[in-house]
Amino acid sequence: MMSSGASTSILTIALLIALNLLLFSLIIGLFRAWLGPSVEDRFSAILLMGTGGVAMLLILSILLQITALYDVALVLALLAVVGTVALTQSKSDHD
Amino acid sequence: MIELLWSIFDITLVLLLLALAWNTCSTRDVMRAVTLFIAMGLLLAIVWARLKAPDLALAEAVIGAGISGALLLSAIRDYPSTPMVSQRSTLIEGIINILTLALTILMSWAVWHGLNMSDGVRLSGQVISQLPVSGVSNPVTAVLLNFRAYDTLLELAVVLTAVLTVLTLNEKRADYVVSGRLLQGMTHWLVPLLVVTSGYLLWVGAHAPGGAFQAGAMLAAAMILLRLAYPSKQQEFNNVLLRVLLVIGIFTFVLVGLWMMSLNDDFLAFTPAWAGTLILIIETAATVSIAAALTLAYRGGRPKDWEDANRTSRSIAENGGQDDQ
Amino acid sequence: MISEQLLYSLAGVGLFGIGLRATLLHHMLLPRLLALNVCGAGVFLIFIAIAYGGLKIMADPVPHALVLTGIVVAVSATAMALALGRRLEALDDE
Amino acid sequence: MIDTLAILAIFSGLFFFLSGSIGLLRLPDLFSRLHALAKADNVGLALVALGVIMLEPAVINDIKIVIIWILVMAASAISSHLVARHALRENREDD
Repeated sequence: MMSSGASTSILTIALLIALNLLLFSLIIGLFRAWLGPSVEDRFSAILLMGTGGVAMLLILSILLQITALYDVALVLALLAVVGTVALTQSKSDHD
Repeated sequence: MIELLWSIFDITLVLLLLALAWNTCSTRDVMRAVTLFIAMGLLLAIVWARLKAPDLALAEAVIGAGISGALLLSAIRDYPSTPMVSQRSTLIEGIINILTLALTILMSWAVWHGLNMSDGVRLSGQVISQLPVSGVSNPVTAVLLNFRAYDTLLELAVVLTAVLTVLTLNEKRADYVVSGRLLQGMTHWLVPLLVVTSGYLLWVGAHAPGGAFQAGAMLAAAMILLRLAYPSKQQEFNNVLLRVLLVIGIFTFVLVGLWMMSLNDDFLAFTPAWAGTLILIIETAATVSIAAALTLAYRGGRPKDWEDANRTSRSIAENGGQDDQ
Repeated sequence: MISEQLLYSLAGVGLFGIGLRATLLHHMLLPRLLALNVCGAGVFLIFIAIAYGGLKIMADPVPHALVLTGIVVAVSATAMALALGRRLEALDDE
Repeated sequence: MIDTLAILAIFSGLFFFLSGSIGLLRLPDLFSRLHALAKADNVGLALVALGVIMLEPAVINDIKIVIIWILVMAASAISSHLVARHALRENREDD
C-alpha cells in the first residue's frame, strides 16, 4: 500500500507532526465556537475548521495513499460556503 | 515513533469528537448547539477519512456540512431564543444519567469482548472476488448498487416517503430577505461549479469514491444556494415536472430490475456484460430524485400552486370516478 | 497502545451514550433531534471502526455501504422531523 | 531533496494556521478575528497545498489541489464578507 510518495519514514513522521499540529490549531479555533458571544463569532470558527479540514485531508491523502481524499477536500471547500450563506440569509429576515 | 504519532492523532481526534458531542447535547443556547453540531459534522468527515472510508468522508462532507447544516440553521428561525434546558425533575434526570451510563459501560464491554474474541468473518474477500462481475470497480458502489441493490432501492423509497410527509404537512416557508449583489455574483460561478462537481462525483462513482447520493446531495446544495441567493425570483418548477423528478429514481430502478428479472429470472440480477451501464443509468436517475427530494425537504413545505394542481386532479376524481393517488 | 479499532469503537459507544442521554433529557424538538443525530453518528462510528483493518489492509466495503445509506436516511429523517415540528408549532398557535 | 522542500513548505503553512487560530481566539472583536482567519485560510493553505503538490506523484491530482486552493480562497473571502455584513446589519438594528 505504501507507494514511493510516503515511504521515507522521516517524511511520514514530519507529515504526522504536521497533522497533529493542524488538529491542535482546530481545537484552538473551536474554543471560539464555544465561547463566541455572537453568532458570527461561532461561524468564523466553522470557517477555520473548514479550511483546516481541507488541509488535514490533503496531508491524510499523502499519508494513507488514498487519492480520493482530494475529492473530499474539494467538496468540503465548496460546501463550507453553503452553510455560511444559509446562516447569513436565514437569520436576518426581520429587517 | 510513527505508531506513537498516529495514536496521539487518534486519541486527540476522539477526545475532540466526544467533547463536541457533549457540548452539542448539553448547552443551553440553541445557536451554539447547532454550530457545534456542524463542527462535529466536519470533524466526522475527517474521522471517516482517517478510518480509510473515503466514500463516507465525501457523503459526510456533502450532507453533514452542507445539507443538514442548512436545514438546522433555517429551522432555528422557528425556535429563535428559547433556552435548551431539560425540564425533567432532578430525580428523573439522575435515573436517566445512571441508566445511560450503565448502558454505555455494557456496550463498551460488549465491543471490547467482541473485538478481542475473534477477527470475525470479513466480507471484503467475497466483495473483491465478485468485483469483476459487478460492472464497477469501486467496491462500495458494487455493494450498494449490485450486491445489495434492494437496500438502495428501499433507501430511495425512504427518502421519497420523508419528502412526501414534508410536502403534505406544511406550506412553503416564507421567502428570505433580498440578498446582496455579492451573494448573487458568487452564485453565478459557484452554482455551475457545484453542478459540474456533482456530475463528476456521479461519473467517478464507478471506479472511485463517489456516486448517486453524494452527487444528488451536491445538486441539492446548488439548488439551496440558488434559492437563498434569489429568494424573490422563485419560478417554481411546474408541479408535474417536480413529481416526475421525485419519482424517477425509484421508477428507473424498478424498471431495470423487472427487465433483468425477465432476462435472468431474478429481480435486480444484473447480467455482467451490461451491469456497468445499467448501474450508471440507475445512478443518474437516483441522483436527480435525491437532489429534488433534499431541495424540497430543505424548503420545508409544498410549493404555492401545489394546491390547485391537486384540486384539478381531485375534481377529476370526484366526477370522473376513477381514484387518484 | 490500544488498537485503533478499539479506540474508535469505544468512541462510537461514547457518542451513542451522550446522544441517548440528551435525547431522554430534553423536551424540545431541536435538542432532541441534534442528540439523535449524535446517536446515529455513534452507531456509524462503531460500524466503521470494526470495518477498519489497519494502515496496510483495505477496509471492509460492506459496512461502508451500510453507513452511507444510514447517513442519507438520517438526513431525510431530520428533515421530516423538522417539518413535523413546524406543523405542531403551527397547530399550537391556532 | 523534494521531500525536505515539501516539509518546509508544510510547516511554514502550519505557522500561519496556528497564528490564524490563535488570533481567532485572542483578538477583541469579530472583524479583527475574520482578518486573522483570512491569513490562516489563504496563506496557510497555499503553503500546505504547495507541499502536498510536491509530494503527490500524479499530475492530475496536482491540478486538483490547485483548484481546491483557488476555491477555498474565493469561498473564504466571500464567506467572511457575508459574516461581517451580517454582523453589521444585526448590530445596526439594535442601536
